[in-house]
Amino acid sequence: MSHWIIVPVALPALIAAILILARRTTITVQRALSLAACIGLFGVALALFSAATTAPPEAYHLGNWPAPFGIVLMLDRLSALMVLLTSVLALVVVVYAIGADWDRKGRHFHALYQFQLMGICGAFLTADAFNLFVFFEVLLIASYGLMLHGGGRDRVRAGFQYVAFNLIGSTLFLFALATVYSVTGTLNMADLAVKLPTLPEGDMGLIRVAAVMLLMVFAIKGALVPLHFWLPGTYANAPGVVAALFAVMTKIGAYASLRFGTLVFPPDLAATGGLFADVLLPAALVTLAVGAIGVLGASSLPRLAAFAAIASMGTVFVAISGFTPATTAAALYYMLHSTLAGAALFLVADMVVRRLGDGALKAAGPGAFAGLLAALYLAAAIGSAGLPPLSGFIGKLLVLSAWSGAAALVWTVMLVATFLMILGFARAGTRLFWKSDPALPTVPAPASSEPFAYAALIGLIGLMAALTVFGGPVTAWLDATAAGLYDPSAYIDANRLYEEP
Amino acid sequence: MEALIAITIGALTATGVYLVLRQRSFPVILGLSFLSYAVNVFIFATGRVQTDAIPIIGEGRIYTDPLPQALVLTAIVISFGMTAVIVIMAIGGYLKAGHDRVDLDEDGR
Amino acid sequence: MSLALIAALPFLGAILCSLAIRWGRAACAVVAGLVSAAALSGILAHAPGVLDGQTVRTQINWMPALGLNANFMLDGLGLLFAILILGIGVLIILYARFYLSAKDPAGQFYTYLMLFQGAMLGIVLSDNILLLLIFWELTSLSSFLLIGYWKHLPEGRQGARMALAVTGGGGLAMIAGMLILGQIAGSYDLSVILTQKDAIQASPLYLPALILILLGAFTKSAQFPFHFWLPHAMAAPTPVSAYLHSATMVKAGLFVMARMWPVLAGTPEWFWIVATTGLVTMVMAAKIALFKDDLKAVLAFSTVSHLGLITMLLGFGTKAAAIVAVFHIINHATFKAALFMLAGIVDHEAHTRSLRRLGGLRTLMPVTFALTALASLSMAGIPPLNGFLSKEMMLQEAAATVWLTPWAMGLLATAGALLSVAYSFRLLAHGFLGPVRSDYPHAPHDPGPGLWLAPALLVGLVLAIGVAPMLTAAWLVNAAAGAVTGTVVETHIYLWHGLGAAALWMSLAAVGGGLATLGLYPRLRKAWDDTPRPEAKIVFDGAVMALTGLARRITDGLHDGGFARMGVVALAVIVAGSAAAFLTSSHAPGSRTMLTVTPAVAVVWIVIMTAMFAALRFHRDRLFALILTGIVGLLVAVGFAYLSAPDLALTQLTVEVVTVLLMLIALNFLPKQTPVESSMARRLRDGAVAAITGVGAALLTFALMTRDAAFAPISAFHLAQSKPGAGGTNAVNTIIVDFRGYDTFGEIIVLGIAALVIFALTETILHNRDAVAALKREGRASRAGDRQPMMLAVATRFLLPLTLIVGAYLFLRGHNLPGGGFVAGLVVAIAFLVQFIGSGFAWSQARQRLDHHLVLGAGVLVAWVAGAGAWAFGLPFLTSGYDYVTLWPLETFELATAAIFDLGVFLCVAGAVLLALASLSRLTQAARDARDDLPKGPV
Amino acid sequence: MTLAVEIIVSALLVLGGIFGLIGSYGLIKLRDGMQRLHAPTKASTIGVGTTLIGSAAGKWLVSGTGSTQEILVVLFLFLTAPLSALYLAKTHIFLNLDRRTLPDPQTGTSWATLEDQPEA
Amino acid sequence: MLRKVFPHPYLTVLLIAVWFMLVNRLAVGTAVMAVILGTLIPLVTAVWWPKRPRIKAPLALLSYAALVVWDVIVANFQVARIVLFMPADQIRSAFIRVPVDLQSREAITLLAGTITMTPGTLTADMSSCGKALLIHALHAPDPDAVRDDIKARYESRLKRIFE
Amino acid sequence: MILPLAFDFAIGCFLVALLMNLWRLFSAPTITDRILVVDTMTINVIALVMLYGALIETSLIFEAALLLAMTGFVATVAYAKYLLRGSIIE
Ligand code: NA
Ligand code: NA
Repeated sequence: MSHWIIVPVALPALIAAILILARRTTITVQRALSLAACIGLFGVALALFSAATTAPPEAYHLGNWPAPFGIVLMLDRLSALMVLLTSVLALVVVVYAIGADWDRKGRHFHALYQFQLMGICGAFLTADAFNLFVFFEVLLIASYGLMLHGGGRDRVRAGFQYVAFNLIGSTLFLFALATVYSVTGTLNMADLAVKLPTLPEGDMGLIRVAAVMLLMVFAIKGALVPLHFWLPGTYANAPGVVAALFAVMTKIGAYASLRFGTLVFPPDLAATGGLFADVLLPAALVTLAVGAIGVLGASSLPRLAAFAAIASMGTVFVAISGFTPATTAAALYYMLHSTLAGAALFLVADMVVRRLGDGALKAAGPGAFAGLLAALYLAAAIGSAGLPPLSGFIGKLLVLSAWSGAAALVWTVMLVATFLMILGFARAGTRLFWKSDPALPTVPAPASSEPFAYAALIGLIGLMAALTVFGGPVTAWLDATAAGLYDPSAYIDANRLYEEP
Repeated sequence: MEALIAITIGALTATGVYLVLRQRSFPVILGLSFLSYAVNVFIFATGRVQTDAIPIIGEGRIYTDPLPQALVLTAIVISFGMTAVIVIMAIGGYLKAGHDRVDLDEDGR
Repeated sequence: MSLALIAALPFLGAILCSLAIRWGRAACAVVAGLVSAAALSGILAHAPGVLDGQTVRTQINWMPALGLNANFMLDGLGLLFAILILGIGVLIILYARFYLSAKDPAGQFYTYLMLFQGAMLGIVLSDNILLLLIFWELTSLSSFLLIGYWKHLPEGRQGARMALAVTGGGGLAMIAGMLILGQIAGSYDLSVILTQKDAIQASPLYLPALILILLGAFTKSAQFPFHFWLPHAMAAPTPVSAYLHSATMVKAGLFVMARMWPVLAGTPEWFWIVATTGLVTMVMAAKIALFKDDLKAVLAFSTVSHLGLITMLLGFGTKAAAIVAVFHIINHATFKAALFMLAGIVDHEAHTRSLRRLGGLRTLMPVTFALTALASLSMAGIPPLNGFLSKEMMLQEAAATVWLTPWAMGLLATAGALLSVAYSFRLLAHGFLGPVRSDYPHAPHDPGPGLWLAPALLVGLVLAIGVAPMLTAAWLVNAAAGAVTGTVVETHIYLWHGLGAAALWMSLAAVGGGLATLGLYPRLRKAWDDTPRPEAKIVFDGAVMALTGLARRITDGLHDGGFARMGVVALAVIVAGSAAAFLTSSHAPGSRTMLTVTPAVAVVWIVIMTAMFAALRFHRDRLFALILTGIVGLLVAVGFAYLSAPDLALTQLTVEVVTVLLMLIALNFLPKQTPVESSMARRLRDGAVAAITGVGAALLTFALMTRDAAFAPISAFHLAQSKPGAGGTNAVNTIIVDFRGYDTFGEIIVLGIAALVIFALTETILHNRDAVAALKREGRASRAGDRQPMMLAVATRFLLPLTLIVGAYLFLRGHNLPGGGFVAGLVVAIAFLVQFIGSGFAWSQARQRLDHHLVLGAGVLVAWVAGAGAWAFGLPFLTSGYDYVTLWPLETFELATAAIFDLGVFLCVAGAVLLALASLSRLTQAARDARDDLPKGPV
Repeated sequence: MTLAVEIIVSALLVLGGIFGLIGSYGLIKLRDGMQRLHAPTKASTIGVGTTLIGSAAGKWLVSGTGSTQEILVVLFLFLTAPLSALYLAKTHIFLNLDRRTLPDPQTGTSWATLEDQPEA
Repeated sequence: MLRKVFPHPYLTVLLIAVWFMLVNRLAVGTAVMAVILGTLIPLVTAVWWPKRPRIKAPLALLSYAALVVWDVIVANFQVARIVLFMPADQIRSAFIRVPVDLQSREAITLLAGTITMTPGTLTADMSSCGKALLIHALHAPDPDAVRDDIKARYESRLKRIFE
Repeated sequence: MILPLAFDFAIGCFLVALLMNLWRLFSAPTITDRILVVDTMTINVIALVMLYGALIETSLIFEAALLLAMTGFVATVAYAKYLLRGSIIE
């Protein structure tokens, strides 16, 4: 049995605990610990990724209790991929946070950061529905702390809405989970997958209610319209570096929808049938539209980035709602891409905000921007809008081509949305980086050239480029992953339900 | 009994929802508390209720389902942590903004 | 050289240029020029084979699953365009070296230019339409950068945005079209698609695909009604205009039409759409060109017009017309690139491009004049220049084409030619002829050869092709046209077709008419100026402004920062979704027997319901509302106790009281009353939403409670294994610390994080000047005396040990009986909180030997170690063990590792609660503190 | 179990119930805020005390196992009742009472609740 | 030495007693645990009880407790009578000042608590110097008698125990 | 024989007391009274819980009663201190 599966949860938890105990040490020590943890997490994620690639899904029976009685972690290609994505982003963002001195601006940045990673990895790895709730809460509460990090004019009040709305979401999650348990008597996702096909007809109505409620929970996390209202205020007011890390948090909603939509409530399940698809597709299209319109109508760069994040979730959910191997593979590719692109955009926005004091889309004084930042904006915008040569374009092609068939509406919305986003990004970029207002005082040169921060940002762009260049192997890998999701027998078998571990 | 519990959960939910929709932070927090009562009782109740069936082995002949209880314990603790955080946020927001409205204005949204 | 490498070269050049700038502008130009030349020579090396009818291919599998592969091919059409792109590219690079001023960032320029060149080259070399799309969008992007190169010019920014919007938007349509095409053909490889004419034209999706692809082509090639962006792109530096708008970008649309000609052309749809668009564009743009004063604007609209001409020819769908189209592509590229560069020279020298401010340059700039004259005459279609040849052929084809009536096409084509003559002559006459003026903004004279060499070379080609077309161009036309039509082409180009040719007469009419038009110019101009027309820029800007404004209104309207809106929408969606899901399925009511209601239950129920409604009714009185909430919480705990859940009751009670303390601390800083500010309508709305949600929750509860689970619940295992497996009789506790200990691990971390967040936010507040000022204002309220009444202070001395022993009791028995680390942690925390209340924060803190952080961190660590300890035995995280120990004189007792985990829970909970409340209390200290310094002491 | 013991236990329960009732009734009946403070702090506490001792005895009678836990609860209530009462009295004095109705402490200082706070 | 291990010997005894009452089981294990906790908890909490009182007459304390319990039981009936049968307008409530001669904070607290628990009277406040208690009597036609009764019956005994 | 009746009587008394508390909660003239009512309510609830425990012959809900007593006290003091001093911990 490989204990490595728990390490993405255990390692950040341990480091966070040590960071709490070591809170009076110098920032250098804390940075070293946090960075080492991120590197370690990346290494472990890589190992898990390769294990998941070469071997069938593997279960980790916590407490050595047999499934479904104890909690089980599952390493399959999908969870390995999401953990790897998290670890990569975590590494990049922590480098940026250190490079931009963000971690000095408040207390406990690194401890909260590690807890955040613990929560995210835990959510991706768990195969227990209630445990998913617990790790949702871990990642959420850590995100509250990070979101408030360093204070800010409207940060706390925006944070209040974020917390309050998510508490409603958590309540809903609990309602759904209790309903699931009450009807089926189990919480293990594989066990549910086994049991639900034989559910008596008289219980179907209730399980459908649970399915819809779960989907709504994931939709809240994934910022699906009309459950997305929390996102603009939160992301636009969060520290840029935190918003960048949040790029992977919305993906948890997408991940969970995919997991539940293929494992627990697959399209061929009598009780729920096409429920997930029927709900997701229209909502996703509207989400994409709302996001794209927001990109065009945004008044500041952080807000623009927030709406770009909504649009990207729209695209992801459009792909997910297809519930075919092809659309799922496209969804996964786009998830990878949009995480990197979203993070890059938020980091650029952060650079701008820290340079100018705010990110309003208007001309700055002379000397505000070096060419490099404008170039990085361009790259991030290209990525977010889905233009070549970065991975967004490939992702969109994948989604469009996977959605062929009765797809006129999907295609139209996606292409028109892309058009609006191109307009929005071009407008924002030309206003901010090309225009300069000589009437304003010259913006003094930054105190530090922040090489680490720039390196992190360039790293993100490089990753998007790599995702493009290595699109062949990546899509092949994702195709196999998607195929596995629609044939979950290996996943279920790995749980060894009702057997002694 | 079941009907009474169902009505209670409904009322707790409705009270919570109504308060959550108010415009000031304090009632919203109270509303969230009510929602958490509601869902805690809901989890508990959907494990079916029994009197005199405490799930302590050896204490009786019948035991009520212990799992929902364990889930409620987790839920109570988590919602307590969340409440604590949102309370300090309400204070911070009020001290910085000078009012305790939950809606964000032009600049903040 | 591999085609992939050739296609990659310009991108490599872009990188090199961005690096080479540190060695100077010249270095950049040299690098760019050398790279372009290398690519050109690579292409030319393949030329012999291609001219022999072969197609050179390079295939690299990129994303086979998607059908996107890095497949390149070089056929006649590709060869023609590659030569244009790279050949003219080299000339532009040379020209730009001398054109750009010292303060222009040359490194960026050449980088962008090479990017653009690479994108263009990629389009024409692609053997895969998805790959082509990538390069297609890249041209939009790189042209955006080039057009906006002079960032300080508003026209530059607007022009760039407009070009990007129109061509990028068209590109998106083309994506859809190409995807449809690929799906009809079953492949995205051109080599496959081009063999599927019948399948494609028979498909019901042919027309949508055609329209979408043409949208891409028309926007790129500035065809009516998308022509308006091109003149505004003239804000770019002249080398950019010369490159993009003569030989490359705008020709990309033509390229795609030519490329797809074998499978798309030949249908009535194709003819009507393409030929008509081309015709209209040709005539209309030529007319506009006549009335523009800016040299570059004249050239821009002339370009649009000539692109229309070529489009029209492609639209005819005949082999002959396709040949002419190909030929005119070459000719137009040569004279138009030259003219743009020459216009740039004039601008560079005279500091104006306005025909109204120019005139008489003939003597001042003889070289420029001579070159311009030749190029313009070619543009006008005057023999023996190359423009004449293709125009004649075009007129011939037009005359032979039936469009509405047999003669309409010929007539309109002649009109277009006429206008072309007119604006070409006007350009010469108003720019170079006439008297020398004394009011040029800058004294013009011929520049050095660096600037005129490139146009001179092109004019040389204009002349050479005109005089000896068969020698200089026919081979290329044959190859290209052969590729377009998919047949072997042997064209014969002559200057003289004989008197019987209709084209000759049409041509003569055009020249005569053109001269006459020029003669009437002042009158025509007045009529033109007096006619109100929609200005494309204003319309476009208005549209974009309106769109942006609408987007802003929608966005800000939807996301107005209102919290209740979020809530109402979310709840409505949740309830409606759940109801819909339920009602569209089958449901059988449950049949469990229900518990009876005793009087005690009824009374408690009445109290709880009354308290709840009172909380709603009196929620504005915040303290009372809090008290009522507390009552509800208390009675919920009692309900738990009644319904066989003592652990829940204990937890609920302790959590409840800590929450009350927390809320009281908060209320101290918050307003004590909630004002009435919701309208009745809003209250009704909220009430309705609340009521519906409540009814939904109640119905769901009732449905669930009155039925049994469909399958045996997993908790049967927990009950059965609680004692033998987990070593505890309290099944709830064994689930918490063992069966589902991992949940608990997460849960205590939630609590720990909450405390950290509270601590961090308190620090932030205490470091915020405004917040501290506000705190002090709150702190000045009138208060009773007696901060720590003696009675309580004394009693707490006594209560602390008493409560601690209760905590120890609850902790130690938890595994077997109600209690456990969580409740014990809370009880201990409450014990210390009572100390804080009774004896004061500072007094208690001074005696607190353990930092709360330490307790909290240690708790997480202990729980972690308890979990990871199992690894030492090769068991999974959180595997526990227990054993019975007999130690005389004690009874046999049990030692379980789960207790270590529970100790972690205990420490974490106690530490977190104390850290949270101590942090909050520091706000109170700050409020009381007259001085600015922050309270010290371990927290 | 003898009838006599059962009667005693029952009497304790009945008495406890009555005292509990009186405490809550006093809350309604008594007119003055200070008076109302007396009822629950005494009657209810005594009521609950009597009841618990009665029920402990009852349990002992029924199952034969003694229980000391009820006594602990009672002790705790007795220990804390004066503190609750003091705090409520102080609150009442501070918020609702006319201070002139109070006697003078005659110690040169004021009653603690009414003491002026320097930092206020 | 012993003082260091048992900073509050009475507390230790009390805690041991409480532990037995909590566990409600007579066994060696209970005793061991009781002793451990009875020793540890006073040690840990010693700093929170800095100036511990000296009980001069422990036995007197026990008899005082018995007296109070008796008074509580007996006098409760008086309150019951007042609440149940006396018309509201006939109840003669009064604030009474009781000067305190006790020095020990613990003793004063005990006195105040006794006053509250014995029916009819209630400690409402204390002078800021701690030299006087403000007593509220539910029905006290003769306030001075109440004051004298308190001083004689309780304060004098407490004085003997603590001072 | 009479013991069950006595139990029922005691329970009935405390239930009626609880209803009286409820009545008083809303008719209370001052906030002090309300806190007092809640305090009384807690005491009555403790009695009910312990009586119920004796009735079903379990000692497992004794801790609930003990914690009720403890939390009721802390809450009452905290409410009062809040009204007196604003800040409960200072
Ligand atoms: Na008394
Ligand atoms: Na009390």
